[in-house]
Amino acid sequence: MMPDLGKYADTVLSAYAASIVLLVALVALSLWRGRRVRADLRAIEARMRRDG
Amino acid sequence: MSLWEYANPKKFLATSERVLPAFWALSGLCLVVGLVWGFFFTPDDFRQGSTVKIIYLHVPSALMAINAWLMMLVASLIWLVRRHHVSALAARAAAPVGVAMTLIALVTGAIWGQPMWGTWWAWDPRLTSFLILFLFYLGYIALWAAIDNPDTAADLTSVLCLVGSVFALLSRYAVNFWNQGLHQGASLSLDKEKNVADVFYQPLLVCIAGFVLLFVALVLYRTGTEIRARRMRALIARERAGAA
Amino acid sequence: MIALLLRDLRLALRAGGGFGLGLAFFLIVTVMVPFSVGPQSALLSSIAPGVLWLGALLACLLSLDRLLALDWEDGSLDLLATAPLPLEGVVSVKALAHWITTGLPLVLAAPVLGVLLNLPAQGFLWIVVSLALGTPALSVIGTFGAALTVGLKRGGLLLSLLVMPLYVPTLIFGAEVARRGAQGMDAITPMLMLAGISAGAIALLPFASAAVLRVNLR
Amino acid sequence: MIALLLRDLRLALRAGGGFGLGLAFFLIVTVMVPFSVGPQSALLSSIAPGVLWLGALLACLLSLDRLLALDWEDGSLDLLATAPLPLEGVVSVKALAHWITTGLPLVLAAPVLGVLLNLPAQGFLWIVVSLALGTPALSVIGTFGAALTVGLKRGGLLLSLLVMPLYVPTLIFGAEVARRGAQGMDAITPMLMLAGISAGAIALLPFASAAVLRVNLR
Amino acid sequence: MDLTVRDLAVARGGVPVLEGICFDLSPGQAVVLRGPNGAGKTTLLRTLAGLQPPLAGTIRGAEDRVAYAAHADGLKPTLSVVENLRFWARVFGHRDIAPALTAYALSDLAERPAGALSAGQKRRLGLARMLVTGRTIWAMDEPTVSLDRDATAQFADAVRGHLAGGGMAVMATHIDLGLDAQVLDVAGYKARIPAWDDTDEAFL
Amino acid sequence: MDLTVRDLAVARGGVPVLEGICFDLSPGQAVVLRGPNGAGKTTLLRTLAGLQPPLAGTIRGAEDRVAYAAHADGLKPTLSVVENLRFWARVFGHRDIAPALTAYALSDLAERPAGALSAGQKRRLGLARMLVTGRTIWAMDEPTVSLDRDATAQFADAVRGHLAGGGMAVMATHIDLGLDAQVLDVAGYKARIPAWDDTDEAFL
Ligand code: HEM
Ligand SMILES: Nc1ncnc2c1ncn2[C@@H]1O[C@H](COP(=O)(O)OP(=O)(O)OP(=O)(O)O)[C@@H](O)[C@H]1O
Ligand SMILES: Nc1ncnc2c1ncn2[C@@H]1O[C@H](COP(=O)(O)OP(=O)(O)OP(=O)(O)O)[C@@H](O)[C@H]1O
Ligand SMILES: [Mg+2]
Ligand SMILES: [Mg+2]
Repeated sequence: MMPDLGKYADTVLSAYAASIVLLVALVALSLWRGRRVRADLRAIEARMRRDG
Repeated sequence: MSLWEYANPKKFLATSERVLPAFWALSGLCLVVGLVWGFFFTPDDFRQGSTVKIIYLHVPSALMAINAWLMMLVASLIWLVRRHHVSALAARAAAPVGVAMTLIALVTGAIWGQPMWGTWWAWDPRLTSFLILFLFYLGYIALWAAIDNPDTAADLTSVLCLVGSVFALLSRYAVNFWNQGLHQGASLSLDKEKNVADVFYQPLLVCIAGFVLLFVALVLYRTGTEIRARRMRALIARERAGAA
Repeated sequence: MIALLLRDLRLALRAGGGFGLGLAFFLIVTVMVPFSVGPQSALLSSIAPGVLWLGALLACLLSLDRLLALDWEDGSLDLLATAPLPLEGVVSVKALAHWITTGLPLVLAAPVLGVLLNLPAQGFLWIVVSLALGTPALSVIGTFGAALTVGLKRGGLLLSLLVMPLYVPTLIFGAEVARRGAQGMDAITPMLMLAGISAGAIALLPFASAAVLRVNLR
Repeated sequence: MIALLLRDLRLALRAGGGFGLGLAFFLIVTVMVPFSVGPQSALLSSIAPGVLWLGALLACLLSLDRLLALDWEDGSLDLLATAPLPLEGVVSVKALAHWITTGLPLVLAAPVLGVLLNLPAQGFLWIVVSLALGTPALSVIGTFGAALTVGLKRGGLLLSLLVMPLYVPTLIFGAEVARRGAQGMDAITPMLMLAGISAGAIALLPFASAAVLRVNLR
Repeated sequence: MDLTVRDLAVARGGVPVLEGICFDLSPGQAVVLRGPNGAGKTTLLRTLAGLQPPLAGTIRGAEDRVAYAAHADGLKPTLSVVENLRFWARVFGHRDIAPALTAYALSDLAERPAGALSAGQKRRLGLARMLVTGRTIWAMDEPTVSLDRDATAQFADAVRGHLAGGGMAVMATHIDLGLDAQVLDVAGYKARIPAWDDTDEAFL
Repeated sequence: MDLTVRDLAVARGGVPVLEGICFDLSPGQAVVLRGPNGAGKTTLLRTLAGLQPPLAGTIRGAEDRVAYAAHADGLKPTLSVVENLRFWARVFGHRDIAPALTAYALSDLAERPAGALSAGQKRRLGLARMLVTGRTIWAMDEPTVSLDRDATAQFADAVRGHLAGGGMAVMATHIDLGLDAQVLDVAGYKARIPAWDDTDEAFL
């Protein structure tokens, strides 16, 4: 399954690992903040509606 | 039905909510297909060996790093001219994505440089101008973060983006003048020799598409987040006005 | 306008500041370099033009943070904005005052400090020319940065962060002129570029600075 | 005391400042060096340890000017001086907060920036060690300088001028450690000196700073 | 020319503070803004001075005719009293600062650096600045803060003189100045919270 | 323990300003400093607070018992009202800031960054700080500047409460606070220019 990367295995794998970590971190952070803001907003809207 | 309708936050939220799943799915698909194709099913380059596989990450991220800045520039102009909040917020939302792309390009490039050029970093024009771009991103984000009032922040960052773009272009020329680098030479082996290029080219295109779609998805999603955060601010202010 | 210029110059003198201190900072940076990279004179002489330019740039940068901030803090800026001067004029005058108090002394001092760093003989003229052409751009660009960050407490470092990348083209061409000059190479092309950047910055940036300042005063 | 430390750290974070920006300045100084001295990697690698130290020093220096000045301007310092905290403690805590927000990030970032300057492989450990030992001294000495200049408007440059000579021994030994380390030479002796300077500064300077501050508040 | 304010709404930090403000001011008249802390007096004055745009409504006759005195005095501590004053006089295209010095009894302090003045002396210098602007409309934010009785009287005289010469003045203050002026209590113009409805734009 | 001031002389910027000041303050008493601008009230208060040494004379009973409120409020614009107050409470070793918040009606503004307060609101926060110090002697420089009527009443209440609890207060002010307090007009203690004689010190 794993292709033979020869003497550059470390190089290629670390490049892939680093990029994928960065991409995943970016998406995860975006989603995490998105969720939180959405929840907070919902809470505030509910509160304001209740209070008038 | 004009495009400006989406400048209405509500409309924007509703529409982006509808199309987002498709973008997420498509971008994920393209990325997986392109990267798997590139990683597992392409031959090694005769000179660079297996390191060519890095190209599937390096080139798309480099492209998107530049395009993200261009998108911010356009959004800033729209904000300055037509004052649509969504457009300012979209610029704000794009900046961290741009930073991440720049970082990926820098990191993969540096890792690639170690075997190819024998050094992690060289002051090659293309590399250097990327570093400068990175600094611009940092400054832009720091300015957004430093200002409380969102409209003031939008105005200031927009002007910074405009002025910064001009200076980024200037730096590009300056850097070229200052040092003829390594990078072009390395990339020529792929560009010019068509016979090798094709094998790498097709998965590369898929990867580029994946990055573009991912960028769009992220920016849409993050713009939504910014809009909500902004609305939350407005609501808190309104509550405060009621209380005071 | 002239009143403003005179006031700014006078303030720079009064505070025990302006002239002397920008210069002193330049001096100290230059002096620190041998301490940090070691005293070999061949090495020093090859980096001398670059160090002088970097020192000048940092001296400019450091003096930027209070270019507008002091006027902001004590309320003068609000009052100036309601005075019968166009804001573009105000920022231009401020940049000019900054150049006179910081850039000009640097230009004049550079040859002296060049001696400390073993600058080759033919390099002296060029370092002066390049600084004379480049420092006005540094002042104008710096004023833009100062206008961007004027309302922010502790804006000093943010200011540096914003201004530094804007300084890159000026620095590259300026240092290139000085370096080529020192090595006896042809320095006309980068010099023209440097002059172009300065001219463009002086002509256009005050508008951006004034716009930004207006937003900040709002 | 802890309340004061927490407040200072929180302020550093709030202002969008502290952590990120000191670092950013360090990054930018390092990046500017090749632009000014040229891109030859052999040259860069020979000056790399010195440049990193100089950059760290300047980043510290730049963040000093508001270490006490902000508290002075808004009157907090008067109030702190009448509070039941010893003034020696106040300045020590301020120095500590400065180190945490500025020195520590610099230490951590130095290796990354070393890459940009082609620092030789064996130099990485030594640059980190030397900065970790030296930056506390920079913060404490800087606090002394800030206390000296606290009442002065536009004290920023004067502050640099006063503090720079005080930084010289730290810089010399620190850069020496880093340079010897990078060249594979023995670096123990300068390292001991560096540690001695830091320890001495931390132990004694707060008293001087507090005394000076008391005079300035008078 | 009159100063006419119609249906003015002002915001601070993005929050509407006052709305529906109307008043007219003819030469020789003054208006005193009153209202509790945080009501929006400063915000209104800044808007009149043109430092921030109104949220709604119109201001006519203010353009380039307003001299503004804020909470802060805009003095340079290292310049002397005369230098500070002369600077502002020149910015506004006037030359003679002697009347301003005498009006606020600053002649004795003329050569003192502004940083070495007491709080009330600083304020007097800040107020003297209004006299050298030559502007018709004075917009002043709590002008009498820190002033002692004599200085308050000097201030009242200066304002009376200004009005007598066809000037106008808008002042925010918490204490009674004994001036003959309209009083505008801004507390009555508090911006209402817009009715809550779902069709509303996402940002207020 | 009483606060006893005897023959106090104070200087500002090297120039003697006041001399021969004597007063006593027992727990529950307050003294109001009056005097024209530049008379030396601020200088006297700074001396009492221990920020500057007296030129001559003695102050007994002030050591570490004075809480000082200056012209400036010492607020951090980026910290919220509660954070500002809590910081000072912890510096002075106290915990509970709730009474201070209620005394100056700051509860509604609790989470607001101090930089976004109006002038009077800032002042209220600055005064609330006095309540969390737990110090016996309050030295306050023009405390009611920028305050509206309600806030001035809150301040007077706070001072009365402090005095009733055995505290003392020294205040400089130009307006009448309606407090029952000794009045000390510093104008009467103006430092005489020392008689000129050659045996005198070389400088002065
Ligand atoms: C930190 C180091 C590097 C950075 C910042 C960097 C940056 C870039 C940028 C900005 C592009 C242009 C993308 C575009 O506009 O099409 C690019 C393309 C490319 N880079 Fe790099 N690069 C780095 C190192 C390397 C290394 C070490 C190699 C291989 C030896 C390499 C190979 C390529 C190739 C093959 C392309 C595509 C060229 C083309 O299609 O024109 N890069 N890189
Ligand atoms: N920078 C700011 N950001 C957000 N809100 C602010 C800001 N400055 C003031 N505010 C708020 O705006 C409102 C109006 O403030 P303004 O300063 O106009 O009041 P004011 O009438 O002048 O009060 P005072 O008598 O205390 O000076 C207040 O509720 C205040 O809290
Ligand atoms: N930094 C200074 N250097 C020199 N002289 C000063 C300085 N500050 C104030 N003075 C002078 O000292 C005298 C006393 O000032 P002080 O501030 O104590 O007066 P004050 O009674 O508080 O007046 P105000 O009611 O105006 O606040 C004044 O004449 C003033 O001009
Ligand atoms: Mg106000
Ligand atoms: Mg006073």
